[in-house]
Order: sequence, then C-alpha cells, then structure tokens
Amino acid sequence: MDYGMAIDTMWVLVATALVFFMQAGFAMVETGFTRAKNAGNIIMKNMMDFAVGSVVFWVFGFGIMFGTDIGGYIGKVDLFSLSSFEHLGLGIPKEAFLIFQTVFCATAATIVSGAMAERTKFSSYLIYSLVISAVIYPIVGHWIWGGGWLAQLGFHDFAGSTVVHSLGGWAALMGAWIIGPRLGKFTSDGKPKVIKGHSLTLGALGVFILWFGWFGFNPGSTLAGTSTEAVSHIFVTTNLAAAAGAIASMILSWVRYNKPDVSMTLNGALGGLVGITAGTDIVSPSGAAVIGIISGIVVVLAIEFIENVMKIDDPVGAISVHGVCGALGTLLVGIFATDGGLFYGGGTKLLFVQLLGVGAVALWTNVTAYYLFKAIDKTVGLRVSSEEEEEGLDKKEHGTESYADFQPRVIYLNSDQI
Amino acid sequence: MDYGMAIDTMWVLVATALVFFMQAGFAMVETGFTRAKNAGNIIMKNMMDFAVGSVVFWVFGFGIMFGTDIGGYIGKVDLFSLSSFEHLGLGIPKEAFLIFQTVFCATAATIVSGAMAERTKFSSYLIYSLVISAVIYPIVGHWIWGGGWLAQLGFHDFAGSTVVHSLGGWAALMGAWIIGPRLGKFTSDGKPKVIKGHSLTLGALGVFILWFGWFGFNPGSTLAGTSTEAVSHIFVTTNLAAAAGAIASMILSWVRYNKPDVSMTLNGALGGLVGITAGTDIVSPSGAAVIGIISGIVVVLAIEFIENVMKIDDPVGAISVHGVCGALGTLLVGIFATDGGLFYGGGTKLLFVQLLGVGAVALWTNVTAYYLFKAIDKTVGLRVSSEEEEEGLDKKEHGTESYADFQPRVIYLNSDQI
Amino acid sequence: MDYGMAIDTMWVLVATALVFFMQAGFAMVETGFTRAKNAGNIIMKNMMDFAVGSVVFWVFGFGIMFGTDIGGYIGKVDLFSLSSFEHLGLGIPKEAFLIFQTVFCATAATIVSGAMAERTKFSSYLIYSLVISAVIYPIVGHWIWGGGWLAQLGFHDFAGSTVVHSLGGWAALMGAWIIGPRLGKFTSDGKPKVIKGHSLTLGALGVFILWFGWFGFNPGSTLAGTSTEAVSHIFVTTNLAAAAGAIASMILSWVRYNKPDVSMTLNGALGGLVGITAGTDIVSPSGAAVIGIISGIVVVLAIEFIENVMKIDDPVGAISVHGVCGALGTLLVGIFATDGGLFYGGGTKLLFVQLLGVGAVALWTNVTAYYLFKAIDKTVGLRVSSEEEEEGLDKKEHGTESYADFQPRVIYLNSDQI
Amino acid sequence: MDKITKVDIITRPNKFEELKDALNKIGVMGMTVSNVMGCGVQKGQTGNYRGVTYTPELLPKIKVETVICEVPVALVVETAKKVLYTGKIGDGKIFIYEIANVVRIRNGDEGKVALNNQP
Amino acid sequence: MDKITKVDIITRPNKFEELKDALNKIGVMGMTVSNVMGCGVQKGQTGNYRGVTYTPELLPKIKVETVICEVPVALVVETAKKVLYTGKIGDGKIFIYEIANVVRIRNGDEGKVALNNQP
Amino acid sequence: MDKITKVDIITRPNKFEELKDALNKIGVMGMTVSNVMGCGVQKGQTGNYRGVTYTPELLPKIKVETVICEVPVALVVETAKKVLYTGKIGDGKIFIYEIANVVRIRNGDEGKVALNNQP
Ligand SMILES: Nc1ncnc2c1ncn2[C@@H]1O[C@H](COP(=O)(O)OP(=O)(O)O)[C@@H](O)[C@H]1O
Ligand SMILES: Nc1ncnc2c1ncn2[C@@H]1O[C@H](COP(=O)(O)OP(=O)(O)O)[C@@H](O)[C@H]1O
Ligand SMILES: Nc1ncnc2c1ncn2[C@@H]1O[C@H](COP(=O)(O)OP(=O)(O)O)[C@@H](O)[C@H]1O
Repeated sequence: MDYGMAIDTMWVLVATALVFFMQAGFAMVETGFTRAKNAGNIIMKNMMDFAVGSVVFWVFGFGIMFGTDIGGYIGKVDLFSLSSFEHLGLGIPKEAFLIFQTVFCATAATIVSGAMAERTKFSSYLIYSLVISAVIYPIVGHWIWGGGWLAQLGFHDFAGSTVVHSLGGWAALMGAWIIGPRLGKFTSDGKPKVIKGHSLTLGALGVFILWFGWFGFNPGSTLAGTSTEAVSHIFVTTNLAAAAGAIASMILSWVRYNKPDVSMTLNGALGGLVGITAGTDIVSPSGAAVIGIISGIVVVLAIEFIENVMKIDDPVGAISVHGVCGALGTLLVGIFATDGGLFYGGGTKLLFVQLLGVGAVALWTNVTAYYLFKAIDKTVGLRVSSEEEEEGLDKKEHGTESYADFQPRVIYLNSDQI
Repeated sequence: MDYGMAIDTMWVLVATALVFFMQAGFAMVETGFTRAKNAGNIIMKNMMDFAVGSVVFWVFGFGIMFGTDIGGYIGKVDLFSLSSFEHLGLGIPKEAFLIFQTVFCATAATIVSGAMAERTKFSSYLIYSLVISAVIYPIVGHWIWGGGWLAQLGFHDFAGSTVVHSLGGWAALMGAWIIGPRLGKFTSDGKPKVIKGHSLTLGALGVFILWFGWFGFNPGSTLAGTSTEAVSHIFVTTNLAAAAGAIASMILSWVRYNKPDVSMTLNGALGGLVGITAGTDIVSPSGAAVIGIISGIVVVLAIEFIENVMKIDDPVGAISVHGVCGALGTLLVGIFATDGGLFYGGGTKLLFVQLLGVGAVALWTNVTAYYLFKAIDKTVGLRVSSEEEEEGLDKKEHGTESYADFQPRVIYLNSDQI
Repeated sequence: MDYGMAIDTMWVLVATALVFFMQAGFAMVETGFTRAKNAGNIIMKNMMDFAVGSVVFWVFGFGIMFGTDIGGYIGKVDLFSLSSFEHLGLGIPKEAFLIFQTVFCATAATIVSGAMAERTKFSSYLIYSLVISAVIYPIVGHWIWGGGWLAQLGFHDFAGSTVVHSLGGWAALMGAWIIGPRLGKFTSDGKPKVIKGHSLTLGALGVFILWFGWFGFNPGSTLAGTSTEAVSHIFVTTNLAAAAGAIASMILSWVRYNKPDVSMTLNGALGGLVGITAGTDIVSPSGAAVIGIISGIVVVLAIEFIENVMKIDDPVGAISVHGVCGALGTLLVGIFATDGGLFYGGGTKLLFVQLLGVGAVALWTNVTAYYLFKAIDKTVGLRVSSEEEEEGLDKKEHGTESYADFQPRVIYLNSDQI
Repeated sequence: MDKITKVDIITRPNKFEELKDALNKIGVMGMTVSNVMGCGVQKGQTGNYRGVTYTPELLPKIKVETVICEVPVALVVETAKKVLYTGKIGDGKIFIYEIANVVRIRNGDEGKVALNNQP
Repeated sequence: MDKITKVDIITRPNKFEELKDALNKIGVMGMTVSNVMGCGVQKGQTGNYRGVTYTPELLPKIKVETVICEVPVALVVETAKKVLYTGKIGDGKIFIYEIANVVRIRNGDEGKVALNNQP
Repeated sequence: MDKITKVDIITRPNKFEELKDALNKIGVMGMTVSNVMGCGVQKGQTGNYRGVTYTPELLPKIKVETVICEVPVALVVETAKKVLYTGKIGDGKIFIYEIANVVRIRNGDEGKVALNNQP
C-alpha cells in the first residue's frame, strides 16, 4: 500500500472540496454587493459557470491545459480527458488531478460575473463562460502549469495569482468596460453615484467562505499532503496575508473616508488572499504580511481608480481584487521570494520573469476577452434592455423575484448621492 | 502504527463533518424556498431532526441497522450501540463508523421537512422524526448496507440513492399527501397557484452547501481514503452528474417556461447529485454525465406531475429530487454500471435486482410512513389550524418571528396567479 | 517518509480550516440575533478580531503561550514566533501548530463581540481585541496548554471549555456589564424588554457552521490523526452533547414559555458543544449526552438569570453559552471522566483540580478584562453616543447600511413588550 | 363636476384578494394598497423571545385606497363590509373623504373620466 | 353628525412609542402607522460607500394617521407637539383634514360611534 | 387662511428622482414618499415559478404626498404630468384634496407658513 500517495490524494481531494465551496463564497459576495432585484440572476450565473465549466473543462479544457505540450503554447486536445496523462508524472490518480484542476478553472470563470453584474444577458454570459473554460483559461494554464513556455522560464505562480485570478480579473475588465456601466452609475458629467449592495451580511459570509476555501486553494496546490513543512507554511502565509490585507484596507478606508468601510475591508481580505497566492510557498510569514498590506492598500486605490478615472463600473471590485492584486502578488514574488527574490539578494532575474509572465497573461487575456465580448455583443447582444435593467434581471430574465416576502425599498436607489 | 487505518479513519471523519454540514444546506434550501413567516419553524425542524436523530440512532437505530443479522431483515437491537460490532469487519474504529452512519440517518430524516413545510405541527414532526430514525430507516439500511437480503442479492446502492434519498422522498410523499396542500396552494378547481419562496439566495447557498457536503457523502462511503483511485473517481462522477443535472434542468425550464428558472436549476443540480449517488463508484464519467442529464430532466417533469396531476403540494420539490431521482438513479446503475450494466453488455440481471430493491424500499417506506402519519394525525394531529397557518408557524408555534426588522410584504401572497 | 507525521499534520490543518470557519459561524449567529441596523458593524468586528488576532498572536501571543516556561505563569516572549519551539516536542511542524493555535485564539477573542453588540465603539473594540489576543488569552493558555501551573496540577481541559470559551465568556461578562444595556433594553423599573434579532435563518446557519467547525475544534485538538480511536470517540461525544443540549433547551423553553423557542434551542446546541469541549476525550457517549443535557438546561436558566436578575444585556447569550457552560463543562469532567471522575470511582481529586482551574481562569479574566474595559472607557470611550445607537452603528460608525434594498420596519422596535 | 370620493379601507392582510375581487365586481377597478401597522383594541398574540414575554400592540394591516365617482360610495362600503366582516375585533375601519380632483397622467384626463379604467 | 377629523402626523420613527402612549392618555386609542420616507429641509448623515460620498435626501419617517371625533383636534395637536418637539430640523409636520364618514366593519357602526374603542 | 392643498401622486418608482427634482424646481421642497402597490389596468409581467404561470395584478408604485399652499396646484399637476408622462398604461394618477390645516412641530408654525421650507 502506497501510503504517501493515499495521503497526497486525500489532501488534494479535501482541497478540491474546499475550492469547490469557494463558488458559494463568490455567489454570496457578488449577490450581497449588488441589488436585490438581480440576486437570482447572479446566483444562476455562479451556479451555471461552475456547471458549464465542469463539463467543458472535462471535455476540452483539461487536454488543452495538460495534454502533451505543443511548442510550449498549448496541450494536445484530448476529448473527455480519456488518456492517461502519464507524461505529467503525477503522484496522485489522474482523476484526482482532473477534479482539482476543474475547480480551479471554475474559479477563474466565475470572477467575471461580479464585474458584469446587474446588466449582462444571461445567455451571453453562458457563452462567455463556455469559452473561457474551454480555451482562454486552459491555454494560460498550459503556459504556466502545463509545462509551457512560462514554466520553462521559471515563472513562479504557485497557486494561481496570475493563472486564475489575474486572468479572471482581466476578463472582468474587458467585460465591464465593453458592456458599460449600470444605468445610473454615473451622472451625466461622469461622477460616480452610489448603488448599494443589498446584503452586507451575505457579502461578509461570502468572504469568510472564500477565506476558508483558500485553505484548500493554496495548500492543496502542493498536490502533496506529505509535504508537511510546505503545507503548514502555506497555511501560515495565506492567513497572514489575508489578515494584513483586511487591516490595511480598513485603515486606509478609515483615513480616506473618515470611517472604516465594511465592503472595502472585505475586499482587502480578498486582495490579500489573491496577492499571496503566487508566492505563498516561498515567502516568509513577514513577507506574507507585507504582501497582504500592499494588496490591501492597492485594492482600495484600484477600486477608486477604476471607478473614478477609468469610469468602469465594477459593482463588486472584481477587477481590483483579482486582476490588480493577482498581477501585483505575482510580481511581488520577484521581490519577496526568500530564494531568488530581490530583497533576499536574488537580483532581478526572477522579478523580470514574473513581469514577463504577468504581462503575457494580461495581453493574452485582454485581447481574447475583448474579441470574445465584442463578438457576443455583435451577435446575441451582451446587455439586457434598459427596461429589463430597471425592473431587475430576476423578473425579466428569470420570471421571478428573489425576496417575495419582503417589501422592497424601490425608491432610494438613485436618489441619494451628492 | 497502522497508517492505512489512520488514513481511512481520517477520511471517514472528514466526510462525516461534510455530511453533517449538509444539514445546513437542507435548512437553507427549505427555508429559502418557503415563506418568511415559517422560516424559524423550518430551521427548528432541521435542527431538531438532526438532534433527535443523532440520539435515537445511537440508542436504537445503529443496532437495528448493523447488529447481527436476523433473517436478512433486521439487525439485533443493541441499546446505546455498546457492543463491538466485530462481525462488520470494519477497517476503522467502530465509533468512526457510528458517527458516519449517524449523519447519513439524519439526512434521510430531514428530507421530509421540506415537503411538509409551512403546515405541519412541530410536535408531530418530532414524533415522525423519532420513528424514522429509530425504525424505518435502520431497517432499510440493514437490508442494503447491513448485510440484509438486498445486499445478499447484489443490490448496488453505493452511497444511498435508495437507502437515504428515495426513502426520505417516499416518506415525504406520504407526508405531503396525507397532510394536504398549503392553504391557497390550489384554486377551488384544482389549479396550482404560485407561493414564492422568501429567499432565493439562501436557497442557492443551501444548494452549494449540499453539493459541497456531497463530496463527503459519496467519496466517504468508500470508508477508505486509501482507495485512492476509487475516491478520485467518485469525486469526478459526483461533480459531473451535478453539473449535468443543473444544465439539463436549466435548459428544460427555458424551453418549457421561456425563461431559465432559478429554483428548477437548483433542483436539477440536486437531482443530479441524488441520481449519481447509487452508482458513483461504478459508472464512467460519461455515464455520470448522462445520469445527471436524465435526473435533471426528470426532476422538472416530476415536480410538474406531482403538483399538476397528483395535486400534492411539495414546496421544495423534495419528493421529486430525493424520491424520484433516488429511485431512478438506482435503476440507472443497472444500465450504466461499467461492470454488469445493460449498456455495457452486462444483461438485465443487475437491472432486475436494482428494480427489486427500489420497489421493495418504496413499498416498505410508503406503507410504514402512511401508517405513521395517519397514526399521528389521529392522535396528536398532523396539521396546524388554518389560523396558525395564515399567521405563520413562527408566531403561532414558536412565539416569535424570524425577520423582525424588515417590513413584510403581507399582501401579494395569494393574489398573483393567472 | 514519516507517514505518521504527515497524517497528523493533515489532520491538524484540516481542523484549522474548520475552526477558522467558525468565525463565519460567530458572525452569522451574532448578526442574526441582533438588529439589522448594526449588522455591518458586527460583521466588521468579527472580521477584524480574527485579522487583528492572527497578526498579534503571531507577533506576541504564541511566544507568551508556548515559549519556554517562566515560573509556570508565562512563556518567554518570542517576537514573530521565530524560534523552533523544540521544547514542545511537537509531532507536527511548528507552523502547523502555530496556525492551529492562532484560530483558537481568535475564537476566544470573538466571543465578546456578541455580548457587547449594538453599542460598542468600533475603535474601542479593536483595542480590546488586540489586548485579549496578545496577553489575556495567551497567559491562560500557557497555564493550561503551555505547560504552566495548571497543566502541572493535572487540570484537564482538552479542547478549551475553559481556556477558550469560559475565558471569552468572562471577558464578555465584564464588557457587557461595564458598557451597560442597550437603550430600551430595560424599562425604567428594570423589567427586560424584547429586542428581536433580525434574522433567525442567519443565526441558525451560524449555529450549523459552528457545529461543523467543532468537528475541527475538538478532534483536531488531539493534534494527531493517527490517534484513530481517540478522534473517532471525540466525534461521537461532541455530536451527542450538542444534540442533547439542543433537545434539552428546546424542552425546557417549551415548558417555561409554552412554546419551543428557536433561539434558545440554538443556544442549547452551542451550550452542549461548549460543555463537552473540556472532557470530550475522556467521557463516555452517555456521559457526553448527560453533559449536553445539563448544559442545555443551564444555558436557558443562565440567560434568564443574567438578564432578569443581574440586569446585564447580552444580546446573543454569549456569557451563558461560553462562560457558564464552559466553566460547567470543565467541572463536569471531574464527575464524568471515565478515568478519575467522581461518578466513576475516581474520588474528588480531579474535581477539585478542575474547580481550581475554572476559578483561577475566572478570576484572572474577570479582573484583567474589568480593568481593560474600564481603561478603554476612561480614555477613548467604550460606548457610542445614544444618537448613534438609535440610528444604528452601520450608519454612524461605518457610513453605510447593510440592507439597502429592503424597507426597514423602523417602528416596532421598542413598542411591543408587556 | 361630479363628486369624487376616496374610500380608505383598513383591514386584515389576508382578506385582500377577496376584497379586490368583490370591488372589481361592482366596477371599482383601480386601487392602491399599502402595508400599514394598526393600533387599536385588537392586540397581537402574546409571544416570548428568549424568555421575555411580550404582546405586540401593532398589528400588520393593509390600507386599500380607492377613489371612486360613478360607483356609489354606499355600495363600496356595503361590499367591503360584507367581504371583510368576521365579527371579531380587528376587522378594521373604513374612512370616507371628499376629494377635489383627480388626474390621469397617461392622457391628462381629469375628474370622473380619469377614473374609468379603460386601457 | 359630529365633525370627524383625520390627523396625519409625520415624524421621527424613534418617537413612536412615546407618541402612542401620549395619545392613548388623551383618549385616542386607534391609529394606523406606516413607514414612509421624508424629503424636506433635513438631510441625512453623509455616508460613503466604496469610496463614493453621498448624502441621503430621503429619510425614514413614520406617518401616524388617526381619525378622531370626540377628542378635540387642538388637544391632539398639542399633545403631539409636546411629545415630538426636539427643536431640531426634521421634527415633522401635522396635517389635518376633514373626513366625511367612518365605518367600523366589525359591527357596522358609522360616524362618531365607530371611533369609540370599546371591544 | 390661504387654501392648503394636498396632492397625492401615484406613479412608477423609477421616476421618483426626476419628479423630486422637478418639484423642487417649482418651489415644492417638502414631500413624503411611500412604497405602495397599485392595482389598475396595468398588469405585471407574466412570470413562472416552478412551472406555474402567473401574472401579478399588483405592481410596485410610489405614492408621493405633498402639501402645498403658495405654489399653485395647477403648476404642480402640470409639472408632475410632464415628468411622469410616458403614454403607457401605468403612468399613474394624481389625487387632489383640500386640507384643513398644517402644523410644523419644530416651531409650532401653522398654516401657510408651516410649509415654507426654511431651516
Ligand atoms: N381612530 C382610528 N384612526 C385611524 N386608524 C384606526 C382608528 N381606529 C382603528 N384604526 C385602525 O383599524 C384597525 C382595527 O381597529 P381595532 O380597534 O383593532 O378593531 P375594530 O376595527 O374591530 O374596531 C387598527 O389596527 C387601526 O389600524
Ligand atoms: N410640504 C410637505 N408635504 C408633505 N410632507 C412634508 C412637507 N414638508 C415636510 N414634509 C415631511 O415632513 C418631514 C420633515 O420635514 P423637514 O422639512 O425635514 O423638517 P421640519 O419638519 O423640521 O420642517 C419631511 O421629511 C417630510 O416627510
Ligand atoms: N381609482 C383608483 N383609486 C386609487 N388608486 C388608483 C385608482 N386607479 C388607479 N390607481 C392607482 O394608479 C396606478 C396606475 O393605474 P393604471 O390603471 O394601471 O394605469 P393608468 O394610471 O395609466 O390609468 C394603479 O396601479 C393604482 O395604484
């Protein structure tokens, strides 16, 4: 009996379950931070991008990501992931690896739904979701985790700050930009207005669930429960970065807005988690805390920048949390890696590779996502009608409402800004 | 040190925790799909059937289910599960097995509360809950998992499509039928009316939690973390069936009602999970996807049939999800089992055994549950008064209300059907 | 390859994730049992005491708790937990132990937020949170788990009924007492009035999450997945005590108030969990059930006593659940321990040691917390202004509101008592 | 100009559907409904929250406002009384006011014509 | 028939209990309350949501509607003014209307008698 | 005493902001708004819940109540009509009443002066 393999398999599968559960976290954060009239629609998107992603990744994506390498850019398509994938030299059963990778793929896909919330056509979202899971994500995944060109250069993205999060974030950026802001989000002269989320408690629950799931996301990526020192270390760095991120965002929002902002603090915790994901295995606890602090600060500034300067409407802050903190966290590996990082005497070599990888993924994702969303827009249309948007997507897209027993506060919506 | 046993024990206990957490999932689904005025009552039922079930299964049920076999029908009662149960030849400590089985028993019990929601007397529900955990479930459990007659025939129900889910579903059918529909559910000429749930977000959260818990429910049923190939395979088939079920229900609801229905899609995911549970270990990933699709389609049709044709009011769709998909999934093992299934050249032998088992459990459960609910009805009464039902069970049965700070939408309730 | 260590490490880390998730449980219970206008504030407190606690315990607390013993009272401060802590003779990596202890520390800290909810200044709460994680908790932790004087006397508190729960409970007692009741909680002649929680469903979800997390809290405290008999036993006793506690509270509330009270039943489950935590490893299943019943009864009586007689306003019952049941459960070890307990012929020796430990921790915590809260009150002030309290802390402390899309029921609040 | 009257009916929420159907039948097609809380002789069911007993003094009611002109006030009142009567405390009250004018925004109709509900 | 008057009081939500007790004391036993949003000179507390500053222009208020006959209107107004007065902007307004008739559904009483609250 | 008038506007919720701004512009500064449900010719969007089709007969509307004196009623009505008009069913109705008196609680002002909104 190979106990080592048994331990590693259990570890990966427990992590799989935790990462799966992050879908619930995303669903709660995204629905909590948006309006009640669209809650059911967001739930549907979160449920369906996981469902569609699971099937599509099994049918196509896994082969593209982990199939035999073709020129460093793509793996060989392997319909239904049927071959043995022996070239991977896995220490765990192929199916354990497949399901673990499936839940990662779905995480990347789901990030976009928050940024495009409250105005995207459901059918168009399904198309996007299918394409990202089948093609956009697996190709980047191949570059970095499937033995492709970035892997060969020594690019370090342990659990996916770039592969998963910044990829999702850039797709979110393109989506939110192309679809345009929600009705009433900006005044006619471009000043942002307040559109409050409908449940901070559900949003916070979502953040707790995500943090919990991250204890699968990062430590699971060792693919080895037998690497006891590594997984223990990853638990510590993951947790410290999240904690530091939350504290930093809270303090910054306190300074900037005079009051500690709840939703910014929640975003800060997530920013810290995203930021640490690339280097969680090779930065020290102190390094992790600093990465958390930087991420927590940057996430607040990025949210403001995207809204105030770029005039892009990202209701839940997905672009800042996943795109910006993902890219940033990956770069910071080049600085804080205890072996090879700039601050630890490793010079700039790693940093440049990190920069290259971050840039390449940003370029790839922004370009492909741009054309994807444009193509959807030209064909089936990306956005619901303004009448649908006003009435809410739940009623118009799904023929229902999410909170039938509560008196909605229908006025208030656009009337309370300076 | 027996590492194998340690790994297996950990596996089973982690799975136990996950299956326990499914209680939260049931609570959220059931409360989310029903009205706010009964939310506290449903919570209480979910909490108490687990509490009562835990105690009763420990005191009586475990012995009946796993005690020394008496004629293939029942195990020897063993008060407080004190003996060593060596005849089971367990590879894990008895107490690990006891607690794992306890959370399964509680799952079967809790299914009914959704179908009988919003009109059942709390005290009557407690009686039902006690009897199903002490007698109805353990006896079926003995037949199939305790070495009883169905086990001896080769009936295959890996993790409980029949033992747990269809049993719960049939009890739900009898309960919902005997107690009758909620006030206002049908017009005087028998047309169903809409009674909306009060929180789709909580309902969806519940579905995510259940899906998460199912990663304990199915893979845990190997009782062995050391069976690495098996548990990995089970993860893959479980996930694919759920995903396919959600997609199928969504598409079917889109076709039938012109709009992708949120609650039907959620039910579809659950239908897929219930359907795959019997054969999760011995069907291929493709087989799992097909089982998921079939379950997702059938669950929608079953919900319509039960409501429109049978005129039975099942607010959350428990009968369809658990009863129908549980039975169906068990039958489909006879078709899709890669070893012995009809489609894989195994002939009809397994299929017949599966049919026999499904039929026997349906008969046993429907009959015992029928008399149980009738007996309760004759003695303490099964249903609250119509005044209580109108005011809500929270106020009348528990002297409270669940959402004191929100303005309820008291009208709207029965006034918005065609 | 040391498989035993790998198994133990995995076990501790999985438990760590589960215990972390209890933070979500606390957040949901505390917010669900209080008013909507303060929901965001409570969320923030729960998020921040974990974040602050994580950092502070890493920087200071861990050293104080587990550093080389100084006279039995305190460990040597070890900034950033850098040394190897070899004197602990751990069977798992230091970092695994650190993160496991971190989530325990945060649990102790978070208990207070419920008892002081709806009226405490956010900045003051942060100060409290920092001090308890840095000093008050680690010192008691050292006495009992760090090889200090109580450990040397044979005091048995397996997973923290006293170290974690009663400590949190006593701090809550001092906090709630010093800050005084919420406006409108008592009539001018001292009769308690009803202030309902805003979401029983979120409260119940929180209890389910806590129960789930407890399957990490107690079994994880073995620090050994290889102790298969022990962890299995702990699962059984933990679950039975919780179930029995819920049943006992429900029955008692039914008897006393004519109706089975939802929130009391939820408190009863928690009381049972807190009560069993000290002796979960060394009491029998029956002993666990009895401890659960006693805790479930006592928690109801304690809640009444604290409110009606002591006139202390504890919105969520934290003092009773954690303080009273924690102390009581620790004492009951002296009675129900199968080896050394009074009822098992072990005489009163263990009971006296337990009494001593419970008393010492109560004394230490009440005194330090008293001075801490008094000091905060004198300097930055402990309580928000009455205007802030009336408008809600969300608006005044955080500049937002948690449920922007629902019509609040602003009247009703203080107007519906006898 | 004909006399225009506003009738406010405050009653139990669960009676709304029946009331609406009855009013529709006598030709009253338009109405505006709101959730209100009523305070009167009727008291709520005594409850208990975490050990403290209380009796709500405010009860959920609905207010149905309908402005009429052609349909006689007496008929509306009679109809409402018939449907809403249970004889138990809390059946509610009907308040009748005179109204100066009414305007239909969609087409600018004023007075009596503004109230006849054709699309 | 005696003159029946409706008094609508729009004021701060947290004052309701006191107001109700005071009105009860002068013999006004029945009233109907609703949650409304008020727009006037008073503005809300400036807040900030995810970096954007805003000042609510609508504030939560309650509307207490009470129809009276025997109790003099002036007394009701005086009582309300006494209880509700803080002197700060946002204390609210009292609107007084005449009303044509009132009916108690439970027993068919009309006019003045419909307002005396015996069970 | 000048004639004091109450204007009740029942209309679509999403029009509120525009309406408020337009009324402010003509000098109507105070108003009280509530969420109501409207029943009229307009019917809701047909929906489907778990296989059962339904058409809501009650639609979310807002009721804007404003009491005026100096600003002419006709101007208020004209302004509201202009802003709220879409020509589709469901634009809503305006009801106009006379009112006997109005009191500002903050300073005891009565009648006309109670309505001029200076702080
Ligand atoms: N004088 C009043 N002014 C306004 N509303 C009233 C008045 N009296 C009663 N109501 C409303 O009518 C409802 C029913 O009145 P209540 O006295 O409880 O019973 P009944 O209608 O049988 O006399 C109250 O809840 C309240 O909403
Ligand atoms: N002309 C009006 N018509 C209707 N309601 C009004 C009017 N003026 C004020 N109100 C209501 O009275 C409330 C208080 O008015 P406001 O001007 O803020 O302060 P004050 O009552 O001290 O003058 C407002 O929020 C609004 O609900
Ligand atoms: N007679 C009436 N009395 C009270 N409210 C009415 C009346 N008629 C219409 N309403 C209100 O006006 C709203 C719009 O009326 P509706 O008939 O649907 O369209 P329109 O305003 O275009 O005629 C209704 O939803 C209802 O709230």
